[in-house]
Formats: sequence, structure tokens, C-alpha cells
Amino acid sequence: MYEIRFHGRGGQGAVLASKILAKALVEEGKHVKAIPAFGFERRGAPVAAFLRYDDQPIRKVTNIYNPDCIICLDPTLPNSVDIYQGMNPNGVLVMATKKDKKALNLPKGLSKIGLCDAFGIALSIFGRPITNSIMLGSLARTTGMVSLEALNKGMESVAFRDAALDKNVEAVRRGYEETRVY
Amino acid sequence: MGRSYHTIAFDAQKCNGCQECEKACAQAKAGVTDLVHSRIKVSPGRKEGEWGLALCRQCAQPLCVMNCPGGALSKDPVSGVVSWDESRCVGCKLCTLACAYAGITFNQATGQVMKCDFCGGDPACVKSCERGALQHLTGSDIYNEWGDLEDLFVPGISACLGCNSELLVRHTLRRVGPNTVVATPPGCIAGVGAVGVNGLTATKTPVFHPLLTNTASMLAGARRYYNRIGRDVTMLAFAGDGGAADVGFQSLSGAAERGEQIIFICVDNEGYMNTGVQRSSTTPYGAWTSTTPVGSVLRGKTRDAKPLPIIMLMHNCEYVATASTAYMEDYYQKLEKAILAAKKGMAYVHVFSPCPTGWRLPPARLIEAGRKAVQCNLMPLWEYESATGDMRFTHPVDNPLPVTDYLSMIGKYRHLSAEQTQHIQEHADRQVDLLRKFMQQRMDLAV
Amino acid sequence: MPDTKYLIVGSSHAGLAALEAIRLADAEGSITLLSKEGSLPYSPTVLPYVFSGMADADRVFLREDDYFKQMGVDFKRGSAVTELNAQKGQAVLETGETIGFQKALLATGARPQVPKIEGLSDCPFQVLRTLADAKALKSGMESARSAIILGAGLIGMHAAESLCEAGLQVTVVEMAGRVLPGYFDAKASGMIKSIFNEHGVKLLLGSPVTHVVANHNGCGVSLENGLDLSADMIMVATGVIPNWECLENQGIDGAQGVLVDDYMRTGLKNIWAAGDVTRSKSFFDNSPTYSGTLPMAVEQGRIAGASMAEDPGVKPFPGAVPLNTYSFFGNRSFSVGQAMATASGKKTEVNLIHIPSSNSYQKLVFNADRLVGAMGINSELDPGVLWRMIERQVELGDVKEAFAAKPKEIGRLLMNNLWR
Amino acid sequence: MPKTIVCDGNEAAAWGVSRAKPDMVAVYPITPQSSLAEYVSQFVADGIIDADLMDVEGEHSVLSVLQGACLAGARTFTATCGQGLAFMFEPYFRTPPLRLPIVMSIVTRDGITPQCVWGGQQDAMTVREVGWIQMYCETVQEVLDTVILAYRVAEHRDVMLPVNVCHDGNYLSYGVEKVELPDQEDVDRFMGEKNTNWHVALDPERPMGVDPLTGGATGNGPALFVRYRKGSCKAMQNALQVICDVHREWGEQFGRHYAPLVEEYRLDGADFALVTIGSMTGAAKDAVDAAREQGVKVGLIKIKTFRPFPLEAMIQALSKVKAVGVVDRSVSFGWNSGPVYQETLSALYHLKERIPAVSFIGGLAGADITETHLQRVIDVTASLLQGHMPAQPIWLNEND
Repeated sequence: MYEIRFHGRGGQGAVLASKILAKALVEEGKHVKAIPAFGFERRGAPVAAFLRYDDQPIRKVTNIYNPDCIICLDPTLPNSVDIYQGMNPNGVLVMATKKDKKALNLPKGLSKIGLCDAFGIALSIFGRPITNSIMLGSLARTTGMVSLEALNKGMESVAFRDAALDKNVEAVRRGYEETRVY
Repeated sequence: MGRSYHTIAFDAQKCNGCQECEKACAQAKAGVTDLVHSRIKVSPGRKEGEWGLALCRQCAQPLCVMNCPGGALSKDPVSGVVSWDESRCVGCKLCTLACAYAGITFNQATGQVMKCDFCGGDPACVKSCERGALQHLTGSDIYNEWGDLEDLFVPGISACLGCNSELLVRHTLRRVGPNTVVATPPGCIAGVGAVGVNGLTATKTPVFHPLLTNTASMLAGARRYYNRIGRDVTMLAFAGDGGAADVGFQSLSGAAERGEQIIFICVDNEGYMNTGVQRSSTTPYGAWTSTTPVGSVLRGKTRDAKPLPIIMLMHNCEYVATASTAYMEDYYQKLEKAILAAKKGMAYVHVFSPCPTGWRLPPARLIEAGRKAVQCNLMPLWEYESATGDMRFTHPVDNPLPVTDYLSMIGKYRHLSAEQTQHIQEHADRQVDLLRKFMQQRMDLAV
Repeated sequence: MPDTKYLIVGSSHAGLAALEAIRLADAEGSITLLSKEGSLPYSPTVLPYVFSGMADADRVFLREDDYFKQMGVDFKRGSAVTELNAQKGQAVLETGETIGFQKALLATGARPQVPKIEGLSDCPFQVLRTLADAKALKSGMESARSAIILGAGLIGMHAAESLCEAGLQVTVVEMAGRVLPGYFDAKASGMIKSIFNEHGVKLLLGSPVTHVVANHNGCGVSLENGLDLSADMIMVATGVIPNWECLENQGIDGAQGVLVDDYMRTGLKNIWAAGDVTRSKSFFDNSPTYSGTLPMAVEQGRIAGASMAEDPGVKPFPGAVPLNTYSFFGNRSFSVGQAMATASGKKTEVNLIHIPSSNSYQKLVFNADRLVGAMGINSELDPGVLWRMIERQVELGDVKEAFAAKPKEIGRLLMNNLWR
Repeated sequence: MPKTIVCDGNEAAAWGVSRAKPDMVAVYPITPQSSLAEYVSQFVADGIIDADLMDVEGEHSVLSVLQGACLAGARTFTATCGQGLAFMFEPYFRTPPLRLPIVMSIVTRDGITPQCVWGGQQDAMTVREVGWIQMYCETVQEVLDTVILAYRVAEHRDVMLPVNVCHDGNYLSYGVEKVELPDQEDVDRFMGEKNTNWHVALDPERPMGVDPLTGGATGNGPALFVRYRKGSCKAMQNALQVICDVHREWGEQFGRHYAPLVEEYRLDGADFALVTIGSMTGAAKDAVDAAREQGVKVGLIKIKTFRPFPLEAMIQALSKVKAVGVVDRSVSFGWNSGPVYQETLSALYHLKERIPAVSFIGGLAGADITETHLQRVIDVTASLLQGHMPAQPIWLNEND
């Protein structure tokens, strides 16, 4: 079983990202369970979402406390939230940031790190800082757990309120292409 | 049996004996102005300026018909006109002996009897009377139309003595007909057994007790489903003022906003009469109820009644009207409109319903109280039609009676001080004033 | 269970009025209406006009079959009742059939009274009470050139006029000293007589008949005054006797009319009676009186029906008022109430107008300030208005003078004001 | 071919609704049910659900319009929770005795106060005595399937009762998983004929007085009333068999078998068991598996159908163990424990041997019930076998 935790801010689509990823992973033949963390939904407030997948059916419907992978959709979030809490010491981090790895204060021992200027890409595609689909591309590039095709399929059945599907397809592609993997 | 017909009414006060009616009659019937042919006869009275009238009354049980040995006279069951068949008349004149009003008389010019036949429904005499002393009253055949309809309400219902709810329900059900679902939430109408007691029911239509709070919603659901399966079933509510203005208001308001196709009749007896006479939001200012009691400190209700009809008007219902069982023709006309309106949206009819038990009103004076309430402008009769945006008084009161004429009839106002009476008078005046202002502009609420 | 709730025997004016009154109060109770005739209901009053040709014998019926269907009435024609048994609540028909009832109304009317005159029974004579009589009279008239009529009542006078108009030589023989003695005073009777005389009708008044003989071409009539008359046909119109026999042997005597109370009850359990079969109280003195007029039959029928149906609105019979209208040779007349009274004492006051040039006569009789009787020949007064003024005992008070001066106008005004 | 979709429980419920083909759906939003109302509305807008959408002014009217529609012959659906259910209570209370086969999801939520918009089962548990059938789901797939199943139960002639399909707010409402969406034709075959109002109707073609006054101190009123009550009680008991039959049929047709009343998990050779209800069960099964690997002889009893209470099935399951730990997601105020615990105790009374039970309360106000919590449940319950009896109830989330 592989556990992923999304961090973002209200409005960035962390919950939707977890849902798209869940769909994409099912496309890849996996079993999934994804739930958001529950709070008041306000724009800008820190939010989290959880996703676990496995080749076997998953029974538990609980939050994720020791994620194997963390995806952070907002570069400023680590300043206010401990996004690394409980993280598998050998886990994977995928983060939206234009900063270089060296400029970040990252935990030691991470097995893989993917960094992507999702904000920049988002502004150029959407004109707004919606980073979720970009970061899914970044996750795909960083981990290889899911293909771009599967992600695109996952997005097809999702209702995007703010942008058309083709823009999100482009966002995933650019997230994939413009991620620096360490 | 028991039918009502058009009639020609004579107002002696307005007659000046000009005999234009006689001329018109002779002209219409014989083509000449010789008054010998007139079937309407104005006769001078004892004093100067006093005039009497001899005219066939088209009696309900006409003695002339019963006394005719030749079968020449008969009463038309549809028009009510007593007609004379020349070909069967033997000239015996027993009819002139039978008539107490000189309604059938001998015409010396023709040597035969003659009588009024209403000119086939458009009497020439009435049209000729410029002073309005003659009036062709045509509203009454509506009673016949309704009387011919099936009675869907059980005879003998356990309402309080004098209560008008049976009158209202019976007449309404006749008109809306059996293809109707009837809702009577807890209250007097359900309480008298409209839905039934212990397995017995009182109506021939489907009928049910909604909750006091959800009448409009339940009917809305049923109506929507029938619409879905292509059946046009009428939805009719008889709710008390509590079930409409108080605890039932949310669902009523919601249904009105959604334009649910319901005829919602609020039977406003100004309080919870069924549960022991407690106040509701439509209880008028000053009224005694068991929760607005009269004592050394309190003197009845301290607030005016919630103007629910106006509130429903503001919901832009398809049709909104106030009505009273003291003016049944008016009610009939409004119900006709409500039935049509409810094909498109909500029709709300607010029926003023004096309560002999809870108001301390002698049962015999109930209808009189209903009339007085209108004549005092305490319960003005008006209607609003969304389709045209028209709003009007259906029984305008040009010279209202003082409210004391009404208040003094009713025990629940017995304690009123002069100041309280003054308040009620001012409230009545203000209310009519407000309605008038509404009517002065087209009520284009839909825009 | 009886077969019917209401049994009405007789389908003329009293029976029909009762039927309608019952239905006003009881929409559903079963009603059976019996007529001894095979036809639809008709009025005996129309018969002189059938005979005269004024009315078409096929178009005199008062009600059609549909009417009975609508009223929910089982109308049985050709059903003569031989016994109306109060104890058993059962009617026995001539056919032997029985009908059980809860309440029954006897409205069988009357039949011509044949006076006990020597030889009359051996002589073929005509009467006029049924449609069959009228038809027989009419066909008899066609082959006759002369006729003798016994009786100068309404039937006799109507017959005389018709026979006269048909070209027959007509003689009317009347025991009393004037024509229509039941309705008109000497003055009015005299005027009527003159008009008949002018048309060639011979009127022998105050002339009792001693005997009648049949002869080769008709019959001969001998009078007490020694006069012998002969004619092709003879008609008897000397009054009627009630058809009451079905109540015989139940302890009442109806030979002069079955006596009824204010609600038309006969005294026999659940049996009412109305119309020409009854005797009822007089409006003026409460004494039992036989009225035998159509308007009274209607009044009584209505009260009987309402009483039978227990209509809470039933009003007691105010008493019989003598009244009638009579038209002859283009003239018209009426008589209501105590019209024959003459001024006597302080109370009774008579107001008379007689205009010989127009054959016009008008008489109003007052008792104190109430109208009690009226009579008119070619008068413009409204007999119906006057009847109701008499019946309602309208106190004229200070209107009396105006009424006496303008009875037509003030009468109409008064009734207009009384109208609800 | 059934379609695989990935969705959360609220969407799954809406898909279930679409397959059940209701005539009328009524919606009013309340967290965490709102997205269910939105999905249903959107499905109607998109033609996926061919029903009349009643977008009314509150939950009271939501259920009221459905009552009217159902009395006219409609198959109906709605969903609510928490305060919405509380506001709906008046019509809710009379739906079962009217014998209206309405199906309503309760997306369970904790009760206020303190003000709280998160999961918990306080709402559904509070109305357990009102007469609705209650089935609690464990997975998103089960939510979808049970909504469909529920109509078969509700509309069965021996039942004619409304059904609440309860799924946990937050955990199932928003929990996303892979779900198989059965084909419409297959569901149509499963559903058979609609049967909503053969017994009671507001229909001019068969006029009747619905819900006349019944009772009073005189006449046959009280006896008549008793007849109604007994009928409702009997229908509830009839439902036990119907629920089993319908689940079996569902399993045979669609290959997904659910324990209709009570699921026994690893009770063979178990010394003691956990009693769970709803979405906590998945983690509990994982915990049981983990404990079994440690040699702890623990099993699990999951209640799916809570109303009618599956007494026989519970007795059968409980008779296999020597102690139970019952985990509630709500409280029974008067008993100072959880309601599932109380009802388990009632079932235990029927056992020949008396066995100890302990009440755990967790997952209130949206809190997680994790494997760690459940490990504690297992440990404490195991200690009962040694004669230990802790103070109760045990609040799992008190100082997380």
C-alpha cells in the first residue's frame, strides 16, 4: 500500500487533485481510497487530502498519518503548516516551487524530490494560481506511479469549475515536463 | 329543485314613474308604444312620487302554473322563466286569480293574458330605465350550476352550531369536483371530521391530514407527480390561519415561490378555535383569546393581525383573493378564477370565517358578522390576478360603516376601550388605504 | 315494508300540487301516483274548452311522462282505487292489485251529481267531467239542433255558450232564481243573463224540473211551472258529488265531502285528502264547507303534501274562500270571497261601480277596514291581488280611502310591498 | 458491461438513485450531505436521473413533498443529515406509520451543540426509534448498491416502510474509491415493478381518507390505533427476511455479496469480538487481521441493518465469543454509553451464558477511528477475558 498526502490551500484544488489521481490510478489497475481532511472550506486556508492505493482492495477509510509521498501545491504552505509531519523518512516529496532545491529547507533522507514552478505555469495557462493538475503532472514525472494518459483520462470525468479540460491537459503536460527531479 | 334564477329587481326609491319601462316593453313585445301591451306596470302610489310595480316575479313555485287547467303555463327549469303558451291557453283567466302580484294580466287589445318573459334573458325594460330603478340580477344562476354538481361532503358534520366551514367546504368541493386531492391540516375543518374519524371519512374525494406545517408541500409533491404522469388533478387545501399564517407559513411561502399548482384556501377564524381559542398571528388587535386574555393588566391582543393576503400578494401568486361566506357569489367567482389560476401556479384565497364558539358570536348572526366585517372595511374583499397584473376590490365599500357596528356584535371585543376601538378604526382605514394604493398601480410583481 | 312512502290517489290539481310539495321537503321518499284515467293528468276545468273546440283534446295534459321520471314518481295510469284502508296502510285497486303505503292522499275529486228526477235515468243524457264526456258531448253536438241543459252553474253555462256558438238552440233550466248563483249577485247575474239572452240562449230560472222522458228524437223535460221542453240532447250540470267511496266503512262519512282539518288530515290514520273530494273549513266562519274550485284544490294539495312530508314550513289552511273567474262571449268576470254581501250594519261596506255602456261592473266588499269580497265583470281589477288581500286580512287603515278610489293601483302597490 | 467509476460516497449514492429510477427527488443542502444534493440535481439537469427535481425551502418540505408524491404514486428519494434531519423530524416521524416506501440517505453527522458540521452517527442513531429501516454502509460501493437495494425492501408488500441508507459523513461522503456501476438494464431487472402506494393513496380514481383521526377514550378508536401500530411493528419484523432475500438476490445477480443484517468476520475460533457499524469497520478489520497475526483470537461483528434490530443474527454471532467491545460513533445520553452498545447488551441477554461487554465511543465530530484506536479496543476487550472491567464508556478520541 502506498500513501500520499496532498497539501494545498483552499481553491487550489488539492481535494480534486486527489480525486483525479485516484481515477488515474484506477485506470492503471490499482485499488484506491482517497479522502480529504475536513475543515471549513475557505479560499486560502490550508487544506489536505489523503490517497492510498494498492494492488489489493483497501478496506480502511482513515486519514493518512505516515505518508509515503507528499505533494505540496503551494510554495508558501511549509511556512505555516508542518507538511512533513509523520512522513516516511524515505518518502517522496513533490512540491510546487520555483526555488532551487538548495534554497528549500527540506527534511533529510527523502528518496526523491520533484520541484515544479506550478505557480508560474498556472498563471501562464489559467491566469490564476491553480496548481493541482500541474502538480499531478509533476508527481507523474517524479514517481512514475501514474502515466500522463491515465491522468488525462482521470480528468475527463471530473467537473472543473474554473477551466476547460484541454487547459488542464496542458497543465499536466507542462507539470510533467517542467519538473526538476532530484 | 331549490333552484335560483335571474330576477328583475325594483328599487321604488329610484322610480319616478316615467313609464319608459312600459314603453320599452310594449315596443319589444308588440312593436307599438301603446302601453296596453306592456307586461310591466308602474302604478302610482298613495302619495305624490310614490310608485309601485306590477311585474311577474317568475315565482319559484308559481301558483299560476299550478292553477292553469290547460297546461299553458310552465316554468322553465333552466331559465326559471314562467312562460305562457298561447296555443294551449283556453282563456279561463284562472291565472290572473292565482297571481298575487298582477304579474299576469288581461290584455284588452288582444283579448288574452300576457306576462313578462324576460325578453329571452335581456329585458328591454331594464335597459330603458335610466334611473336604475330596475335591475336585472343575473348572479343567481351560479347557485344552480353549483347545485347541479355532485355533493362530495357528507351530510351532517360535527361542526359547532352555526359554523360556516361546512358551507364553505361543501360548496367548494361541489365546484372543484371529485378529481381533487383535499388537504385539511389539523384545525377546525379536519376536526369536524372532514378527513374522518376512526376509519370513517367525510368526503368523496381523496382527503388527508397533512401536518399543521406542511400542507402546501404535501400537495405540491402530489401535484408534481400527477403532472409527471400526465394527470390534471386539482390540489385543494383548507387550512386554518395557524396552518397558513403561523407554523404552516414556511411551506406555504416556499410553495408560492415555486409556483406550485395548488388552490390554498385559508379559513381565517382569527385564532386557534379548534384547540380552545388561542391567539394566532391573524388574531386582530384588541381581541380576547385564551392567550390574549382580558384582565386588570392585559386587555386582549396588543398587535394587529398579520396581513397574510397581502403577504401572499407579494409572493406574486397566480391568484390572490379575500373572500367571505357572507358573499357567496363573490366567493364563487373567485373560486372559478382560483381553479383556473391553479393550473398555472398557486391560487391563494383567504376566507374570512367568523367563529360562533371562539368569538362569542350568536350562531344566527354569523353571516351578518361576515357582512358587517366587509361593510366596515375590516375585511375588504379584493382579488389580484397575476396574468393581468390587475388588482381590484370586488365589493367596494364607498361609505363604510363604523367598526363599532361590527365590534359590538362580537363578544371577544366586549371589553374594548374607546382607545382600542379607535385603534381598530384607524387600522381598518389604513388597510383599505394601502390596498387602494396597490390598486392605483399595475401590480406587475412578476417583472 | 310498504310499497311506497307516499301514495297519491288522483292526478289532477290537488294531487299534482301535493306531489310537488312532497318533493320540496323529501327529495327521495318514494311516491306513487294513481290515476283512474288511462291518460296523462288533465284538469276537469279544461273540459268545456275541449268541448268548445278551444282546446285540443290531445294537448290538455298538465304533465308529461318525463316529469314523473324527473320527480322520481311512479305514475300508474288506469288505476282506480276501490279501497284505501287506513288500518292496513293499503290501497286496493279495481284490478285487485294492492299497494302498501305509509301515507296516502285522497285527491279523487268529484263526479257529476245526477238529480233524482223522474225519468232521467231512462233518458240518454250528457255530463261533463271527463275527457271522454267532453268527446261524447262534442260528437253528440254535431248531430243535434237543440239542447237542454239542466243547471246554470259554471259547467252548464260554459256548455250553453259552446252549444250556442255551434248553432244549437239552447235552453238552460236552473232551479235557483239566477245564473251562477254560487258566485254572482243578482246584478251581475242579471248582466250575464242578458248577454246570454242576446246570443239567443234561453234561460229558465227558478224552474225546478218534474220529470224527463225520452222521445223519438231526443227527450222531453217537464218543469214544475208546467212548461214542457223538448230537445235533441240533454245535459245534466247540476253539481258534483265527491269520489270518496274508497274510505267507506272506516267510520267517516264523506258523502258531502271528506272533512279535513287545517293540514288536510282526514282523521283516518295516515290519510290526507285535498281538492274536490273534501269539505274544509270556511275562511270566513270556519264552518265546514264544500268549495270545489280549482284554486282551492291547489291550495289544499300543497298543504296536504307539505304536511305528509313533515315539511317544517307547512302552514295551516286558512280556510276555503269562494272564488272563480268566468269568461263568456268575449266578456270576463271574477268573484272572490264574500262578494255577494250587501251593505248591512256598521261593519259591512260595499263599493259599487256599474257602467252599463261597457257592460262593466265592479264591487268591493269591506268589513271594517279589511277587504272581504270582490266581484267584477269586464273589470280591470286583478283578482289575484284582491284574493291575497282578503286572505292575508290586510288592514287597510289609512290606505282604505285610496284603495277604494284606485283599487287596482293601490292593490298592486300593497302586494308589491308585501313581496319578499 | 458494468462501468467502473471512481467517486465518493455522495456521488455513489446519486448513481444508485439514478439506477433506481425515482420519479421525484427533493433536495436541500446541508453539510456533509450537500454534494449528494448537488449530484442528484446535476444528474437531473443532465438527464441521468429522469425525475422531477423539487428544490424546496427546507428539509421539512423536502420530506413533505415526497410524502405527497409518494401518496400519489411516485418513487422518491432524498438525503439529509444532522440539523436537517432534526428540522425534518415532524414529517419524518409520520412517514413510517403512513407506510410510505421513501428512501432517504442520511449522510451521518454529529449533533450540535457545540456547533459541529462533521461526521458522527448521532443524527441517525437519535431517530432509531421512529420506525424507519436503517442500513449502515461500510464502503462507497456499498452505498451505491444499498440505495438501490433499499427500494426493493421499502416497496416490498410485506414491508412498505421507509428506508434510511446511512453512510458516514466525511469518511464515506467524501471518501473516493473505485466503484462498479451496474448496468441500467440489470438494475431494471432486479427492481421489478414499482410498488409505492397500493395500500394508501391520494388518488381521485380510488378516493380515500388518508390518516383520519384515530383513537380517543371511547369507541373502537384505540383498538383501531393498536391495529395500525401492530401492523407497523409486524412490517418491521417482516423486513428482516426481506432484507436478507433482497441482498441474496443482489449478490446472485451482481456478484457483490453483503451480509444483509450482521457480518461475522473471523469469528471462527475467536475468543472475543469487536462490534462495529459503518465506515469504521474497514480499519477495524485491518486491526483484527493484525491482531490475529499476533495470535490474538479476535473477530468482528459488523451491524449493517440496525433497524429492524437483527436480534437473531446478533445472538448467533455473539454466541460465538466470550467478550465483546462495542464501538459507537454516537452517544446514548441517558445510558452514558453508545446506542449500539446498549442494543448489543439487549441481544446478549438472550445468550445462555452471560459475557462481558464494553462500550467505546469514537469518531465524534469528524474524528478518525484509526487502527491505533481499534488496537486499543482490542486490547481492552481482550482484558475482559481476564476478568478486568474498565470504567465505561471509553472515549477513543479524548486526547488524541
